[in-house]
This record gives sequence, C-alpha cells and structure tokens, in this order.
Amino acid sequence: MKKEEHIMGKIEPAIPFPNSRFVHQQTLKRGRAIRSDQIAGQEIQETVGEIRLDDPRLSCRDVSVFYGDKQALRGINLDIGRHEVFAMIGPSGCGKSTFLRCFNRMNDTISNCRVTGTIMMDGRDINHNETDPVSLRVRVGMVFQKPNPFPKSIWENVAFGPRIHHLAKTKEGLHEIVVKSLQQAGLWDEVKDRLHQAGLGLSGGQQQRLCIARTIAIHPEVILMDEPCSALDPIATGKIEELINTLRKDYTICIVTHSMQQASRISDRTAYFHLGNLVEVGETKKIFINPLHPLTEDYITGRLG
Amino acid sequence: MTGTERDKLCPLLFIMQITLIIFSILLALSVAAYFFGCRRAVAIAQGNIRNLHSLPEHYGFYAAIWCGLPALLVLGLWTVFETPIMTHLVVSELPRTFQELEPGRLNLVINDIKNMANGIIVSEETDPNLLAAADRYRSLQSMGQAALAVVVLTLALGCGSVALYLIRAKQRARNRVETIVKGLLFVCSCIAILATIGIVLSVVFESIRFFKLVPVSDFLFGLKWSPQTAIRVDQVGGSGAFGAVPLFVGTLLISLIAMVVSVPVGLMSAIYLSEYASRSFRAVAKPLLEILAGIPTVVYGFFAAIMVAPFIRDTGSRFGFDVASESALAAGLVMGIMIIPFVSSLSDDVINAVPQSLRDGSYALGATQSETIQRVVIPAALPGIVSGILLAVSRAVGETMIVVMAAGLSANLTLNPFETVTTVTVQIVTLLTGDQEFDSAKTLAAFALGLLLFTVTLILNVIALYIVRKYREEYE
Amino acid sequence: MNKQLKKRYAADLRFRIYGMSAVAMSLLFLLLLFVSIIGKGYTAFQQTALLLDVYIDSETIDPEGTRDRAVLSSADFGAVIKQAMQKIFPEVSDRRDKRALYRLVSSGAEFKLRDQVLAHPEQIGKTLPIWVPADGDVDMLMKGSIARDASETDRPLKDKQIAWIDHLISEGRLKKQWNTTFFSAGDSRDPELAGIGGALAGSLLTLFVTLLLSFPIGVAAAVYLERFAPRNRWTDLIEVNINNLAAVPSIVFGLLGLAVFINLFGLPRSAPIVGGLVLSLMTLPTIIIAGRASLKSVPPSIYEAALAIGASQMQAVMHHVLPMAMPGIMTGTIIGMARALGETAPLLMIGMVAFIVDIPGGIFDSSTVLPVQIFLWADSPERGFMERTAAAIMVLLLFLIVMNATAVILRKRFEGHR
Amino acid sequence: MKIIKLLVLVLTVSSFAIGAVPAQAARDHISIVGSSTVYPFATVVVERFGKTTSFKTPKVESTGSGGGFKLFCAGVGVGHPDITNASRRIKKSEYEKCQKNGVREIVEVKIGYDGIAIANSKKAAKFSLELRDLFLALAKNVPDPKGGEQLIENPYKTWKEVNPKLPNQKIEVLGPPPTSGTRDAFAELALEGGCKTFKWIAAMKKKDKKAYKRLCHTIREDGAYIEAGENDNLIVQKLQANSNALGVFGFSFLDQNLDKVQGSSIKGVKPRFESIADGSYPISRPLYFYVKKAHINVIPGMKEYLSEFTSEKAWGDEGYLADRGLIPMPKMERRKFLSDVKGLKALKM
Repeated sequence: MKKEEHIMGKIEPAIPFPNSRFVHQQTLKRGRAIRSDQIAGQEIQETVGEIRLDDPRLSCRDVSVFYGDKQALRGINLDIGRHEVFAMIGPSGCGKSTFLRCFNRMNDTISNCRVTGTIMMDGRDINHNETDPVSLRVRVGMVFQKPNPFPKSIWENVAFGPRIHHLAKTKEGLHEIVVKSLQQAGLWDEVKDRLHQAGLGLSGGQQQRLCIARTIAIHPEVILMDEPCSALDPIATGKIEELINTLRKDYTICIVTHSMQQASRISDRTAYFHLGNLVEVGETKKIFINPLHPLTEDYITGRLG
Repeated sequence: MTGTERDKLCPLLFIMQITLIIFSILLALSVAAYFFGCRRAVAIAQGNIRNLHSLPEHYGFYAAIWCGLPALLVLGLWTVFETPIMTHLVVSELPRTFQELEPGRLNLVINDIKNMANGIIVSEETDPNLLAAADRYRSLQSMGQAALAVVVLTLALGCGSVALYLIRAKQRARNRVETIVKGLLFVCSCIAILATIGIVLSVVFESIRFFKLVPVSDFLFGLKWSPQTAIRVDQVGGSGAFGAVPLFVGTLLISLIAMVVSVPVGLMSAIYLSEYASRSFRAVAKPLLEILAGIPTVVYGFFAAIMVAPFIRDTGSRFGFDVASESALAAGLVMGIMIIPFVSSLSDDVINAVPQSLRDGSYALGATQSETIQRVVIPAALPGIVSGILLAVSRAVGETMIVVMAAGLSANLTLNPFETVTTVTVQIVTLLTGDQEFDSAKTLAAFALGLLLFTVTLILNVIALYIVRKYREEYE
Repeated sequence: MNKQLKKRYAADLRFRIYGMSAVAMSLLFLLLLFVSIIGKGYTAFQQTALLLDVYIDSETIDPEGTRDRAVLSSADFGAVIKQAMQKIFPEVSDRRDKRALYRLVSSGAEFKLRDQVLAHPEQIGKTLPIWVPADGDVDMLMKGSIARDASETDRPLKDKQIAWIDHLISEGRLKKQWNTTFFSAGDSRDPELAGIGGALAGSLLTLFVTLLLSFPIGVAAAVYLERFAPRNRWTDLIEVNINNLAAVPSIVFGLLGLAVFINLFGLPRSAPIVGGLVLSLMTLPTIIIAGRASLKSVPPSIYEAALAIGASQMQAVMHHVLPMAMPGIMTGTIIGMARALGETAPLLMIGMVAFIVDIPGGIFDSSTVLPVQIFLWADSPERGFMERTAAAIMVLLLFLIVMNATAVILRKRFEGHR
Repeated sequence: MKIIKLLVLVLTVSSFAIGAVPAQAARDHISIVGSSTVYPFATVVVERFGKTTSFKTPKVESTGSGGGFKLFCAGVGVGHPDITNASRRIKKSEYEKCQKNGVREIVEVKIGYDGIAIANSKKAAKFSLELRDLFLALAKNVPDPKGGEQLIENPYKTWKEVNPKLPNQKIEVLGPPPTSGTRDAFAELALEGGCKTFKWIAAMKKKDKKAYKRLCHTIREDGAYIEAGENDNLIVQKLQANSNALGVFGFSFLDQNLDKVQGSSIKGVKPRFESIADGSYPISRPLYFYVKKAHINVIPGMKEYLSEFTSEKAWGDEGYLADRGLIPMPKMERRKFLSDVKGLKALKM
C-alpha cells in the first residue's frame, strides 16, 4: 500500500499548508531569514558559493523537509534567477528531487511530508496559505523522471492543461495552443500526422517531449525537470537537451540530474546536494572546474557517489 | 427400540465399522511404510545420506504410496460396486416368482430385504424367502467385508514390502514421488474443466429435447411466455407459449435498475475510498461495504419482499402511481444494493492500479483533485471499470433469490419499472420446483433457459476478461 | 482567473461530496438492512410459556398401570393438558369455548409433558407444575404483534381468549422465556415449535462436504497452475475455465446438480452430500483464484533460494512457498465457505426445499439448509414465522460476519508479516 | 512430526466422513408429494406422526396435485414417492398412467373438504359474486356480450363491465397454475358452473363434450389472471399488498388469515366453516391422498401414518386438522374411508 500514501495526499484549498503559517511566523520572529546553522542539533556545513542573486525568481530560505520523523532536507538557502537553467546534482537520496518538488508544492500530495521555511516566488511565499497550489502549479510546471503521458491522444495530452485552466475560448484557439506547444517542444514534425493517436504509442524520448509540450502549453514561468533523461537513450537525451537550450530564453528551468556531463552541458548554475544539505552553489563552469568544497570535488571527480 | 431390534442393527454397525477399520489400518500401514522406507534408506546408505539419490523421506513416501494407493483404489472400487454386486447375488438366489417381477417391484423387494437386513421389519407377516434373503444379504455382506479386509490388507502389505525391498541407493525415489504428486495436482486442476463440461452437458441435452418440441426461433423471438401445457391428456391447459422475449426484457429491466443504482454509488464509493478518504476511514468503511457483498441473497430477497416492495408501493400510490406489489423497481433496487460492493471493490482495484505518475503529471499541470480523477484517473481505469461493470451485469442477470422472492411470475412485456415482470432465473426455479418430471416441455424449458443464462453470462465474462487482459498489457 | 478557480474548487468539493454521500448511502443501506432485520427478529429469541399444574392422571395415560414405555409414549397427553387448562378455567363449559380455550396451548405441550413423564415415570399420579409452550398467537399477542384494540374479526384471537390470557397473566402463568426451542428444534408447522436446529445441522453437514472437497482440490489446482503447469493451450483452457466458472450464476450449478448428481449418479434428493458437491464446485474457483494470487505474492526470491540450496521444484513449493501462501489461501477459503453458507438458489434445484422435521444426522439424510429454511419461512403466513425468519437471518448473518471477520483479520496479519 | 500430525488429521476427518455414510441407501422414511392445499394438513399429521412414533418423520414436498400424480404414477420403487396428496379426485387418465407404469393398486383416502375462497385484501371493498361473473371475468373465450351464440375473446377489463353491481375495478386475479388441483377444481366448479348458465353452452355439452370443456375450463391468458405459483401463502401476502387484486386459494388459508383478507361471498353464501360443511357454499371440493399399496409393507411406518391420518383425533370433528381449517367429512363417510384404509381397498376406475 505504499501507493496509498501518495493518493491520500490532499490539496486543501482552505488551509493549503498546515504548518506554513507557524513556520513563517517563527522565521519572522527570529528576525533573520537567511540561515539557521543548527537544526535538530545536527552539524551543518555552511553552503559554499554564491547563494544570493539580485532579483531572483525563486528564493528559498531555511527550507527543511520532513517525511514523518525523517528529515530529508536541512535548512536550504538558495536563489534561482530568471531565465537561467539551474542544475541540481548529488548522489542518490541527497534530497534534490524532494527540493525540486517543493517549488510547485508537489510534496502536498504525499501525506506525511512536511515543509518548513520559506520559498518566495517573485516575492510571494508559495507556502503561504493564501497561495493556491493549483494556480502555483500553473506558473511552475514539472516534467518527471519517467515520461507519463496520459492514456489519451497526443492532442488531448497537450490540450489537457489549457482546457482545465480555460486558456482558450474556442476549439480553434485550443488547437493553436497545442500546435504551438508541440512546435516549441520540437515534436510537431514527428507527430503532426497522428495527433489523435495514443500518446503512449510514442517512443520514450518522444513521450518525454510530449510531457514537456504538455507543460509549456499552460505557459508556466518555471519548469521543473526531475531527471528528465534518466529513462532515455543518448539520442533522445540529446534531443531533450537541445530542447532545454531553446526553452531557456522563455523559462526558468530547474533540472535535477544524475549526469554531471548533462549539468555541465546545459546549465548556467549548479548546486551540489549531499545528504540533505546544500553543499555548494555556483556557476556551472566554476563548480566543475574549480569546486570549492571538498565534498563537491570528491563527487565531481568520481570519488564519491 | 427394543433389544432385539438393536441386536439386528449390530451387523450393520459392525460392517460400517469394518470399512472404517480397514481404512484406518491402511493409513497406519502407510505411515509404517513411510518410517520403514526412511529407515531402510538410511540403512542402505550406511548412515551417510549423501550416498542416496534422494532424501530418506522420499523413499519413505515412495513406499507409503505403494502401500496405500493400490489398496485404497481397491477399497474405493469395492465401496462403489459392493451394493450392486451384493444385490445381484441375493436376487439371483431368490425364488423365480420374485425374479420375474418387473424392475420397479423388484426394487421394492430389494429395499425390503435391505431394510430387514438393517433390522427394520415393516410388515407383520414376512415372507420366509425374503427373510432368508435378508440373512443371505447380511452374510454375504460380512463375507464380502472379510474378503475385502483380506484383499486390501494383503495388497497393502505386499505392495508395501515389495516397494521397501526394492529400495536402492540409486533409486530415483524423489522423482517418482514427485511425478505422482504432480499427476495428482494436475488431476485436481482439471476438475474445473469437468465442471464446465458437466454444466454444458446437463443443460444441452435437455435443451435439445426442448427445441425438438419448441422451435428455437419461437423460443428466442416469441413475444409470449406462458408455459402451461396441460400435464394430463384431459386437462385443459393454456396455450403453452414459450417465447422468451418477455423474460429477457424483464431480466434486462431489473438488471438495468440494479445497475442504475449500483454503478454510480459503487463507483463513487470506490473513488472516495481510494482517492479521498483517510487511511483510518478506509480501514473501517471498506470491510463494512464488503459485508453488503457477503449478505446472502435470500436475506436481500426477504428485505426486498417484506420491506422495500411495500414501501415502494405505498410511496408510489401516495404520488398517484399505480405500482404493482412486485414491481421490477423493488427487486432491481435491492439487487442494486447487493451489487454496490461488487462494483466498488472491482473499481477500487483498477483505480489503485493507475500509476501514481499519471496523477503527479496531472497535478503538476495545475489540475485539482477532482479534475485529476475525472480526466486522468477514470479514463485510465476505464477498461477495468467497464469489465467490472460487465461482471456485475452478469451477476445481476444470474441473480436468483432476490427476484424469486420479490419479483413476480407474470411475464409482462414491459419496460415500466412499476409493473411486475419476471426473469429467466425466476422461471427456472418455478418450472423446476413445481413438477420435477423430466419430459414435459415445461421442465425442459427450464434447461433451455439455463443454457441461455449460461451462454449470456459466459459471453459477458469472456468480454470482461478480454478487456482486463488487454488493459493489463497496456500498463505492463 | 480567480473566479474561475473558485468555480473549479467548488466543483472539486462537489465531487468529493458525491463520493462521500455514495459511501454514506451504501453504509446507510447496510444499517437499514440490519436495523430492520434485527427490529423484526429480536423478539423471536423469547418465547411465551404457560405454567400448568398438570395432574398426571394414570387413568388417562396408563389405565393398566404397566408403566410400559410403548404405552406411555402413545398415551393421550393432550387430554391431560386439557384437564389442566379446564382446572384453571372451570367456568368454561361450552364445547366451542373449550376448543377456543385449548387453542391457547401449543400442540407441542403434550410432547413436552410426555417426554417429562417418560423421563420420570414416578411422577404419574402426581400433580406437576410444568412450563409448556403457549400457542403462537398467544406468543404474538404477548409480544404486541397482534393488536388488542383491533376489532374481534380482524385478529386471530377472540375477545374471550384475550380475557383468558389476561387472567393467565394476572396469575403469573404466562411469561416470556429464552427461546431454546428455536435453536434446538427442526422445522414445524407451528411457529412456536419451529427451530433452526435441523437447518443448522444441514448447513454444517453441507459445508463439511464442501470444505472436504473444495479445499484440497482447490489448493492442489492452484499449486499446479501457479507453479508446475507448462504454458500451453491446455493450461490456458483450464485458466479461462476457472475464471468463467467463478462468474457462472449459481442457479446453473443447481441445474448441474439436478442433472448429474441426482439423475445420473442417483444420489438422493434433498441430501447434504448433493448440496455439498454442488457448492464445492461453486467454491472451487474462488479458492483456486485466491490460492493463485496468494502463491504469486510469495517473493520469487524464496523459491529461488530454496532451489539454489538444492531443493527440487516440489520441495521448494511444498516446504517454502505453500506455507507462506497458506494464510492467503485460508482467507480465500473462508470467504468461499461463507458464500457457500449463504447460497440458496442451487439448493432449490436439488430438492432441499421440503418440509423436514427430523434433524439430519448424516450426509445422506434429507435436510434443508439455513438459507433455504429462511426462504421457506418467509413464505409462511403465520405471523410467528415472520419474526423467526428474521431471527434465522440474524443467526445466519452472525455466522457470516464471524467468518468474514476471520478472513479480514487473517489478511491483515498476513499483510503485516510482509 | 508434521507429517504424523497431518496423517492423524486426515485419519480423523475421513473416518468422520465414512461414519456419516450409511452402508446402503435403503429408504427408511415415507416420501410424500402433491397438492399445496393438502400440504398444510399433511405436514401437521407428519409432524405428529414423527413425534409420537419411533419412525422417521416423513418428507413432504409441495408439488401441486398434477405434479404429484405425475411423480406418484411414474412407478413403484424406493425412487418414487409413496403417497401423493390431491385436492381433487384422481382422473381416469392419471389412473391409467399409473396402471401403465406398474402402479396397480392404489388406495384412495378422502380426508375432508375444502372450500375454494375468492378473497381480497381487507382494505378493499367486499365482493359478492355469481358463478357467471367469475366465468365472464376469467374465461378465455366468452359469449359475445352483444348477444348471439358466438364466442369472442374475453373483452372485459373491469368487474363493472362484467356485472354492473360489481365495483369498477380492474380484473386482476391471482391464482394457482394449471398443475394445481385448486386450479382444476376452480375451473370445474366455478367456471363451468358459470358457463352452464348460458343455455346454449349447456346444450353443447351433449353434442361436443370436448369443445364444451375447452370453452368452460380455459382461463384467459392476457394478464387478468395471474399465476402466482403453487404457494397459496404467497397469494395471501400478495393480496395484502395489492388491494386491487382478488386471490383464489383454499379455505384453510382464508381461515388462517382472516385478519388480512376477506372472502367474497358466492351466490350470496359466505365462505364459512359451516357453509362449506353443509354444502351450501358452491365452490367446495373434497381433498384426498393416494397411497401405493405396493409400498405399504416395504417403507417403514406407512400403516402407522395411515392410521394416524385417519384417526378421530386427526380428522374428526374436533380433530387437530379441523383446527387447521380442514372441513371434516360426515361421520358415516369417515367410517367408510377408515374401513377402506384398514382393508387397503384398491381403487378401481
């Protein structure tokens, strides 16, 4: 019944996050929203590198995530800029996916998951109880590790988002959005003749691009990608990376990846996570050429991980 | 019971006990064979089991099977054929006058003899011939039992000792034992096929006889059902119309009402329990719902006939409807309640089988929970749900007790839920419980209806299973 | 945008409410069913008894004074009971009135008295206070099922009789007692003497046959199909067959039983052996399917581990896989048995609907089963049978709930272990 | 050790199973089939018989008179019933069938009388019917209401159309199916009785007996007459629920359910114990059971069952059967049948 925990998760419009207000006040009371070094009595390394940005799109302060009693993330502080591709790397279980899921509150769907700290998006707290997760997710799209097209036609897959959000008044308008999204996702040429065939009939890479098309069809500001290429072969991976390259001019993209090469190829900035801590943040080139933290260095050189 | 009667009963009890004793001895011998087999195997191996091909216990089982199985077979055959053989022997010794009796009378005489042998003397003046026959019967029986005991036990001992004697270190005892066991398992798994064949044969032959009397087309497309052929020559019966369409329509009407109740309620319950409800609520509510499925249909029938039907009638007449006391509505409604858990647990399974990634994908696009369920989860689970509903329909069509108790007998060709209709199953029951003889069109019609019912549910099941299989393939 | 969102949330809430009300509705049905049946049936667990001071007149029952059991057991105890009633109401002299008076006592009273006298012949010639069952109508009046204020023609008891009953109540001769007859007796035409003992024994015998046949065969078939069967057409056929058999209407199994077991094999009608055979064919698919699911859920690593240390296929299955799957198989079996216990329709086909008083002692004796008894009683006109039907349903449901609860607990524990 | 435990278990279980199997399948109880009208009386006797004697209680199945004869006449032998109850006399055709199948000697026992009541719910208006009304309302073909000697398919929809004195109510009669003796008797006494009141039809009897019978005994099949199964109890319950319907069933059921249903008077006579006993109620018929003589010394308890049924305490004026609604025969008739039973006088037709 491990699935049950997922399904059981609730989106409660009235009280979007039971703990957020409390945490929020606590942070305010303490007067400093930047860093707490000691949480739960554990020794925390300071994050190395440049955390802050001017005019960030997303800004996290003191973000911790708990699964039941287990703490998965410890006091993360991080800014993510506009129109940048931000990569998160680290060994398995370091919390990078969990962190990613905080940005569109996907963690709400897991019943025993608790998020503390503040994540501001364009200056507004996304965990605030007036922030609605549904409208948040319109602004923050997400692509998952395994391609998960709905068991519907390609057209329906892309039209799903615009339709529930009433982005188009007419069927023609909807079709326009679908076509544009597919074009943007670089899938149009491959599927234009079979728009009404099942999305599940596409190849893995195509499916993943379909999921990206589905995401950009609702015009998000941020796209979260959770290891989008891990289930794909190198050719399909190359296509996705190309796509990310073209998308960066319109969107902020956060990508979690296991592949350091991928991170170095596509990202502007990179963060290295280790056992729930954010160890180092910096420009990708810097991180890969000259890591400051010994842990980062160990990981990048392959001694760890 | 007087003392003498008890004395006369003794042989019977004694005989019963003998079979039991033989059986017990046989089992004991097998157990002994098992131990001897084990021990002998160990002895042959000179204490080192590694010298053996199989484990000692396999040799034990091997010996036990040889000891028990042939003897058991003989015992079984004897119990089956004992009575006919004995009877034949006794009858052949009866005076000619008895032997020349027609079979029915002879059968009575035999019953008398058996009763006498059991110590039940019916008539005051008993025929000495019969008394002698009864004595003969009894003595034959005890002789037979004695012979049986000797044969069975000798067989067991003989086969057992040969098997024991033949134990060798390199004997592939395990393989042999396992082949026998595997054979037994295979035979067991074939019983399902036997059952199906039995069903088909038992309805097909009678149906063919029925269709000789009533043409198939009349049966399948006739609009009038009135199975009252006269059962005697000089009785003036009805016309004896065997058009089954009113029955189909009635069955469908009641099933439809049942589905109208059970599909929405069952589906929504499943959705609520699997998607919304808290773990603890689910843990309580699900077994409670399953109780609804476990309640015997005769209880639903009672509930429908005694409580629901009068209630519907009264309510209907309050609003100016003319509701029959056995309206299709009452039976359908209660049948619907019965089917709710059926629909809900099947839907629950398929909804749970929808991968979480689809839900995540939908949430990530900013869908609310209900939108996710309605637009992603349900469409994804639809084939499974449809097949579940088909199974529920086949259940509704075959349901008997509720309709027997709450629906009527008059075969009205109507779609009005307030009127009385009758169903295929009701007719089967009434046709067969009224008059059990096997040659009138009336009883044969029941078998034709049974064949029809079997075919329809079979088709529904096959379609449902096909959908499920295809659907599984899609996700695996 | 905001307005639209509100609308969407409202739709979400609505959907949720639909779901909740669906569950609530189902549970409400369940509650309604239970409440109405318990409400109708609980009274049957009590029975009105009548205290009579019976003078066991040796003139009437044993004029020759032999004290022979045969004489005593066929003696006219009815007359003795009538005398006792007459003694309480000496003023009743009219023949019609007398008959009306005697009707207040159940016809079972004389048998109760007879058994008592047979057990203690020394009581002959003495006056014996004895509680005998009152007539069903008296019982109904005491329980309030017959309205006293209805007009005389509208109720089975006449005004005079009610007056006598009131007199008996005031003397403390009428009292409601725990109804042991209901559990011990077989069927009867008199509601006050009818019990579920015979049906219960029939049900147990039938279930015994069912279990004896379907459990070993079902487990063997499941093991074979899940672990040994080669993938070929024959196996496919068996599988399809089992799945179909699970959904064949139960009444069709009844037709099978009638045609094959009764007409072909010549087994006796109305006997638990035939019922058990039919029901075991019905239960078999349930057990096989549950067994296979349970065997499948045993991690393959265990099987492989057993093979790796040199066990044969058979040993690996019998020693490791089967024991681990056993709780699941048992759960399936219990559920199958519960279904068999509640099954009625196929048993109607094989003649288990008959008036049978004697409690069956073996699987070849004529008998009915609990659900069929319910069916028979549900069609009986006497009011007393209505409450007895409901009470029999309560007993049946109790059995089923206990069985299902066992299955649920077993499943829970099974899941907990893994 | 496990194996030993298992074996012990197998041993006990199978010994239990074998112990339950009788060594041979001889029948030691009486098997009774037949009319649903006689069923309540037979079961009472059966129950008494089982309680007062050392014999096993007979098994009674309610199959309807016709079905009963069919089973009864199928042959002699333990596979066939010993006794069949009937709510009418055995017909010549049935008797011949019995003879043909080797059931040669049959003992006929008349047990008393039963009226056929036509009743409806107490909540509804009371009916007062003539036999002619019944015929016109229920026959399949009736004389043309416009006059003349031709027949038309029954056009009547309401009772008022049949007879202006009757209530304006849809004709809806619940009655037994053709296998039942109640139905036979009802057709013979009520419908034929009404049928005969048309002079030209009565004249037909002499010319074409078959056509006459077909006309007078055939019940309409257009839904006005509803076959409610063999179970008369069920009809009572259905009447209670449906106040528009009339029901046809034995008087004993009316007697037992006077608080629920009311009997319609026929030809001005109410269905009462007394009126049936003295013969003034027009639709009353004798009840019988038939015994296979060949079985009498073979099946245990047959003689004793017969003497129980024919004892004064059972079928007498104050016997327990009278309490159940059976109308006793006059004393002389009882004596005659008692001596028939004692002498096992075989029926001759």
